[in-house]
Amino acid sequence: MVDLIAKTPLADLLPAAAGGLTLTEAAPAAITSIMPFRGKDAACSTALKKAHNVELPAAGHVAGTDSARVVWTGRGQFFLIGDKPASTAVGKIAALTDQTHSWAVMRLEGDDAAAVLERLTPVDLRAGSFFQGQTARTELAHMMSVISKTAKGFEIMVMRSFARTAAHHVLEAMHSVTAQRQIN
Amino acid sequence: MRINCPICGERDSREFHYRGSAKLLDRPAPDAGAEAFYDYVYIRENPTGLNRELWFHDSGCRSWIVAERNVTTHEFFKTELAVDAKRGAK
Amino acid sequence: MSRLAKGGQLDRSQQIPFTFDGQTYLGFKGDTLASALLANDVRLVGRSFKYHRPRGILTSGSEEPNALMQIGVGPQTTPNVRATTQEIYRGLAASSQNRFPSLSFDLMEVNDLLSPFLSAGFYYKTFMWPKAFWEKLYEPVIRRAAGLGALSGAADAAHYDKAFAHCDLLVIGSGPAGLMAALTAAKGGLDVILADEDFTLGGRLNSETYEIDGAGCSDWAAGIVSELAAMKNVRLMPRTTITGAYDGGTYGALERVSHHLATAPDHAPLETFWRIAARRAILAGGAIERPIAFPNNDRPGVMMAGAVRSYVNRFAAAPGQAVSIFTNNDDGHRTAADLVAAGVTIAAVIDTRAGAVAVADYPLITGAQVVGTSGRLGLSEISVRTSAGIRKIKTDCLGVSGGWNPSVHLTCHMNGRPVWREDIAAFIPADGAIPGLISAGSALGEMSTHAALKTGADAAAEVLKDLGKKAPRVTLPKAEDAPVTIQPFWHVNGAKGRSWLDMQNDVTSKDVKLAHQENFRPVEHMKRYTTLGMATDQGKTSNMNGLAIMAELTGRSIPETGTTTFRPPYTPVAIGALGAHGAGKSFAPERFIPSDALAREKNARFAEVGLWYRPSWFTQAGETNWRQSCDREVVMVRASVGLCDVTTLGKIDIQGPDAPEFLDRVYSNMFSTLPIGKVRYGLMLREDGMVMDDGTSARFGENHYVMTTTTAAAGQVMMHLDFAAQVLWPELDVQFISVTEQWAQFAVAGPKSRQLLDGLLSEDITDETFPYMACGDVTIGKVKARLFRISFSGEHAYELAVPAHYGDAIARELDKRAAEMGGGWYGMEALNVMRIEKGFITHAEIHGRVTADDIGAGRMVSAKKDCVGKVSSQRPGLSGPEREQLVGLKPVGTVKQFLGGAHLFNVDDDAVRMNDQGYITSHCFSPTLGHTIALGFVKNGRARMGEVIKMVDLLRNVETKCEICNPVFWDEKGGALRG
Amino acid sequence: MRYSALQVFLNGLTGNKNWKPVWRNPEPKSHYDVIIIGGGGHGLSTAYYLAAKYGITNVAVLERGYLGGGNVGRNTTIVRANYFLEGNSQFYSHSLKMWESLEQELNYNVMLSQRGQVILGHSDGQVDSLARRGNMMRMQGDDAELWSREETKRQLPYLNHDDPRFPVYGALMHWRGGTARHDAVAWGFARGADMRGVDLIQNCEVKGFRIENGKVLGVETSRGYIGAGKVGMTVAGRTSQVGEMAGLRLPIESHVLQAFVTEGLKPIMPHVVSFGMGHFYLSQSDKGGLVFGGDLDMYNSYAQRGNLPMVEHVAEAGMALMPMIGKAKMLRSWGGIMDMSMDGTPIIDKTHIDGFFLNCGWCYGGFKAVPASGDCFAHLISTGNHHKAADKFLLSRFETGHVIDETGNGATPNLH
Repeated sequence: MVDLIAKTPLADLLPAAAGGLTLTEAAPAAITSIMPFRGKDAACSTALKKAHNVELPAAGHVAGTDSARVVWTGRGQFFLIGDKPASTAVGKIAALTDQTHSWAVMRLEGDDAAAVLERLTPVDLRAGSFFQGQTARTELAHMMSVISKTAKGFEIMVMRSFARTAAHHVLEAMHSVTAQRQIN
Repeated sequence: MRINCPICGERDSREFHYRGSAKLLDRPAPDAGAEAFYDYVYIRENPTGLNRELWFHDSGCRSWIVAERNVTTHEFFKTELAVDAKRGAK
Repeated sequence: MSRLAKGGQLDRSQQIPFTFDGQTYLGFKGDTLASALLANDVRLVGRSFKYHRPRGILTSGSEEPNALMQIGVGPQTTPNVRATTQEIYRGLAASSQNRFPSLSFDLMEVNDLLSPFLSAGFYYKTFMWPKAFWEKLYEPVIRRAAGLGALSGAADAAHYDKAFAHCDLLVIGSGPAGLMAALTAAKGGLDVILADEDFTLGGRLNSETYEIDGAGCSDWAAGIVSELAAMKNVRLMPRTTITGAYDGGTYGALERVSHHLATAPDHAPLETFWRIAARRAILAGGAIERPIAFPNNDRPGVMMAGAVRSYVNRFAAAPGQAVSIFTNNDDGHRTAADLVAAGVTIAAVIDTRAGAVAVADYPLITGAQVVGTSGRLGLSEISVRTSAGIRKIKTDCLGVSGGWNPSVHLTCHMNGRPVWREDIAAFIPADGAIPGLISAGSALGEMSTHAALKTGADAAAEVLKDLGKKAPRVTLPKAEDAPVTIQPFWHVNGAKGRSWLDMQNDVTSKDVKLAHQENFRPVEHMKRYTTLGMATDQGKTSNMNGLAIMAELTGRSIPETGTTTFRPPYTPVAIGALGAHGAGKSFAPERFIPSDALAREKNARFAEVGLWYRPSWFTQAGETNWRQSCDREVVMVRASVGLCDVTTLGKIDIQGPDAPEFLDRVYSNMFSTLPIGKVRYGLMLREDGMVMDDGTSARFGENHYVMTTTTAAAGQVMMHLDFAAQVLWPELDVQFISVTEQWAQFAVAGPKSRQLLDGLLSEDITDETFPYMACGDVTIGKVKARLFRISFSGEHAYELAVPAHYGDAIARELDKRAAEMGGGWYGMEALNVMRIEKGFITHAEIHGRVTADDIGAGRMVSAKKDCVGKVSSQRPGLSGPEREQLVGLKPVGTVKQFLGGAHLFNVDDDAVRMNDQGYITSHCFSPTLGHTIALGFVKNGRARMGEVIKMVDLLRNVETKCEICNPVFWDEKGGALRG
Repeated sequence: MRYSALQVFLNGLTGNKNWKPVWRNPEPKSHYDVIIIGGGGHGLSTAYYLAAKYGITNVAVLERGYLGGGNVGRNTTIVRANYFLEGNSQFYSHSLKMWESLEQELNYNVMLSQRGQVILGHSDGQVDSLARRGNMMRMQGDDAELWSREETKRQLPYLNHDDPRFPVYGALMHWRGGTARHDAVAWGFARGADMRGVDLIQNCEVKGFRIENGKVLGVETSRGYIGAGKVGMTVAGRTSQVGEMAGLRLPIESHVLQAFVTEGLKPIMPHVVSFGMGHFYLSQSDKGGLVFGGDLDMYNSYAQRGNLPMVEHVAEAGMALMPMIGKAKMLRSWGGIMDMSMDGTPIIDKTHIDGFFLNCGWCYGGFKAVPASGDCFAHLISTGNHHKAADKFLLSRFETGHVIDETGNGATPNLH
């Protein structure tokens, strides 16, 4: 019997730190994409509530808890992220795909986290403009990404094959911000 | 340049891909004939004032957007989702 | 020494040694390179561009045209740095530019002697004979003389950064207007960014001596700055130039992060290029003083009067021992008064206005003009003309003031033209020239300190109201409110000698007269013909005088004559900053395949395929040439089993009730009829009828397909599907998402491919359970996987897809099993050979100019339904004998070499364009067939099977006779695929 | 008045007083045999060849602004003949030959500098397509050399050969390609045309046409009505706008292409270089400025200015290809209005209106086409027949399918 061992995309690269900033991999157990079929948004939300105790959030928002979180990831598209893939019940009224292995997921934390992302993404992620429970599909240094606000910073998702480039750019920005704090 | 995505709100134009005239919304019927498809594929109004055009929010929410923009001042007047513009047109 | 004993914003406890042209000098913290040089009596700092005349420091700001220096030596030397904005640091090494052998003795000054023959535009009228001389002699000489500074030629190793910032209000400039605007707006609750190019905020307040609210104006400024610094909703950005105004309230800005440091902290960037998104902006960038043109007004020591008082007040550096002033407005007198107060001798103040009155104890000559200067490498004497005649005055520094031009530049970045204001004889910004931007202070022509403070506060109030906020009550501090008293006086007439307008490009008033004489009268023609205002300062101190003289010559007013257009950037920006992260590997993201680590262990040689890195071949012991590895890999696959990581091909999961209909409309052939558990090859056309991409789609359920695309077109196809689903047919109920990265996918190809999978998969794989073009779910241990029986190599083959985290593990498992059977990895070169042997196409063939019929797949455009591009593909010009059709080619003559991009001709025709019959798209040596083979396009090719034509490659001098044949060279019946 | 070194010397001795105006400022006459709309490179060269080669001198060029104020004054001055499709190949070859005798023809130093124009290939596939292009150039009688990776490194040492993101696999060098001084081209043709009796009428904007039963009779302008036997349109960028006045509906979109120049530097870069994996090309002017550009901003525009994303991409591509230019400072950025056709190839053709001729669709390759475009358009206007170097540039090609699509991107104008 063959027993394949899984390896997450950032395993060899993180964790890393610079000044008061840390960057760690946060590979979830399961990510399922949910794309409700025509007119099925409400039904899909109800099915999710029943199966995972979380409903579909509005655009640009996240609902639920760490064990079962639904992140809006685009027009008519959501990711259920947590311990279990989406139940098949939801599959009747929405297109489901396993995305667990599609994404490299990392968490950037520290007071200067927003200043770091100022160097990488054109969206205003400062404390006064981007709150916990919000998410943005935007560009991270020429790459497509999903950036969600967390208690101590941000969760950043890029497609798996970009993991190394994304980690490198975030780390470089962490060092740059930290170094500039010493210049007056 | 900033574009007001109907879903994501105002974003830097570097997140968008420009396709061209919004006339592409009105693809001729399959049997409309060669002349209709020649006009659809090749002819462009190319105005100097208000241009109705198609943008794609490709590193954002991946919506196709119909915008009305002045092509001399670059000022945007209106943006809506292509699916809504299409439904409105019916 | 010209350093004044006291005064100036200097830290006299920090003495800083630096060198200029090898000579060591001492300055203080707070000095710029220019102020430190003046404090050490250095006046000669450079040479002009065309006539190599001696040049001295003209200004005290970024508009400096003369004091441009090379900073640093060796590979990281930086050209054209303005001494007036470079802060000195310990060990700073500056050197003058554009002179040989030395600054004080420059041979190229001979050009000045030849100047009568080198007038504006002379080079358009000569250098035409003999023809070859232009590239051989004239141009090389001109190019060597051109340019000021030099690049080292080595890669720029500096670290640059980029960043985005957002705010409600961007305040540009931190003088009296900028400070009041920022303070008022911030107190009103707006999110404010205050940016200034100077290293100390406060703008001109750091160079003046009058009081605000009873305190010295620079102390007052420092107080406001510290108040702002304490406010959470204010971001202060010193050393940051707002370089350009762009659409939608976006501004470019260049922050000089560590130019003032001998060594910056590790990882700190040299510069950061900012993109600032501001809902509103207030331009408070001040004004720039303009000169008066008079004969020989370009000697070192002739400076702007405002700059003279800036060096004295801010830097305690007297630019001369006996300073004279030449002015047509009261501001010149303020410089004289400040100098008297600082104990600097005033030789004379020459005022063009008869009624001028002295404001302090200095000699004044009214209704007079400076009509000449002398002193070769530095001013020693001036000639002053009055109604009573000419008199000479000994002076080593002449401060000139022709009035102040509001810095309107940013407001012209969207083609807005500034508006003329007669009372200040200057242009001011046009209202609304930049949507969301209003101007204040001297940038708006409001020249007094009071006016600047008031218009700054008023502008902020207007922005607050505009953004739905209440303006706070702000009491204006008391400050001077002197009116502007100017009688425009642009240039001295009727005096011998050349009057300089553009000090760097050596443009004189004579050149403007010549442009008028030759009918280059529109200002745009005058500028391009004389190159006035085309130097590194972009005419900041020369444009006005030039167009005033042209106005005089044409008898039109200055506003009628109009201005040329200021364009971004406001001051020059290093390409390294604009292109931050472009150098080295980070120019584009890097994508790695799941088996990347194993491939490197197997000595794979990688190639860039779009953003991916894919193995081209795997070098084994003893192999020195790629062909050895490639041929071995082909033979291995044809004989036993080969493995190839194909994860990079686009994979799109498509579901929904209208999924079948959707595929029928984007593919040229039918997919709604595809049975579940089967795979079909499809063509996708563009709406103009040409082939966009090809690939297979598998059906996993009634409403569930998985589409594959080529690696190159994955992004394009994904956007095409979004376009079809949202713009063309939103009524279809279909959803799709990329699963390219979810599955690590490996081709397992060759006669022993099924044997390799046996035992690995739980399911039993036979021709019955898994015929050719079948697909289905399989399991490996506890891992759910997918299997496709599809083949690009032409072999009996499968593609095994496992969730990507297991990619590395499955690659090693497959590797172990293949090795046991004499198999192994093959790269893209071997894959390319095998697919050519099978006549399969890639984007080398479908290069965007071919139809389905051209590649022999006309019948794949289904007659039973519409699809994207179908009608356009039926245009008359897209079929018939003139079209080039896909064919196979095999060599028949003695020369057996095919070359990609070689063209094809009838055997007896000359290899000229008119006889072109087609070209080769792909070629290889086929170890399976033992000779080279090629695919290509030939006019009416399918009707010429068996014909012998010739391949000619003029670039590489190769000619090969070859026979047109069926593009499928091997296993035409597909026995291997189905067996 | 003939220009020469002797004239420059003699005039220098006498204070340059007797240089004559380079062109007159005539009032428009009531009627001309031919009216050319657009005082840019193509309009002025058309008028010049009508007078100098095809014997028609009763010609007027109407320019709404100042001569040479449009794209001819805004391009990156590159001259080359390196196309690989039938139709383009012979046209640009004809143009380059005309460039090589232009200074003598016009008695005006356009500073043609044939320093070599090289296109880089960053994959075997790209090198193959460079080979196809290079072979077509040789088949057309022009020069082309295909360099290996090593040869490219030897010839272009100033590129980044130290493990770049996209290594160079090979390059195509076209030694007769290079640059020319753009203003001098406009002024040289204008002077030549004016000397031969052509009226150059500035500040004269076309407002409409008088067309009666399918024949053009004259042009309504901001300076009154002017009659014409024939009318030729060369208003690149404004083609659709002026064409609409004559009822033409065209396969054209107007786009902004930005261009950039740095401060003047000592010579560092002898050739014209085009990067293959990002939109970037660069050369050094005689005044020492690095002149470079990249791609369109991608959206329709008549603004003659662009936005930051493309400025940054061009600079990033420059740093990827040539990191030595990092410390060169960008001095100025500007934009032109590109007349983007649906297949990236120009149109020189008659129209359904008798006597009304169309010259447009030059995308961003118009500067190098100025001489041949003028020659071929003058030939078509004077004889009614297409010049053999331009007989494929037909308006009907889109309807019949005979498109000439060098980039292979199809009917998306901003991708050409």
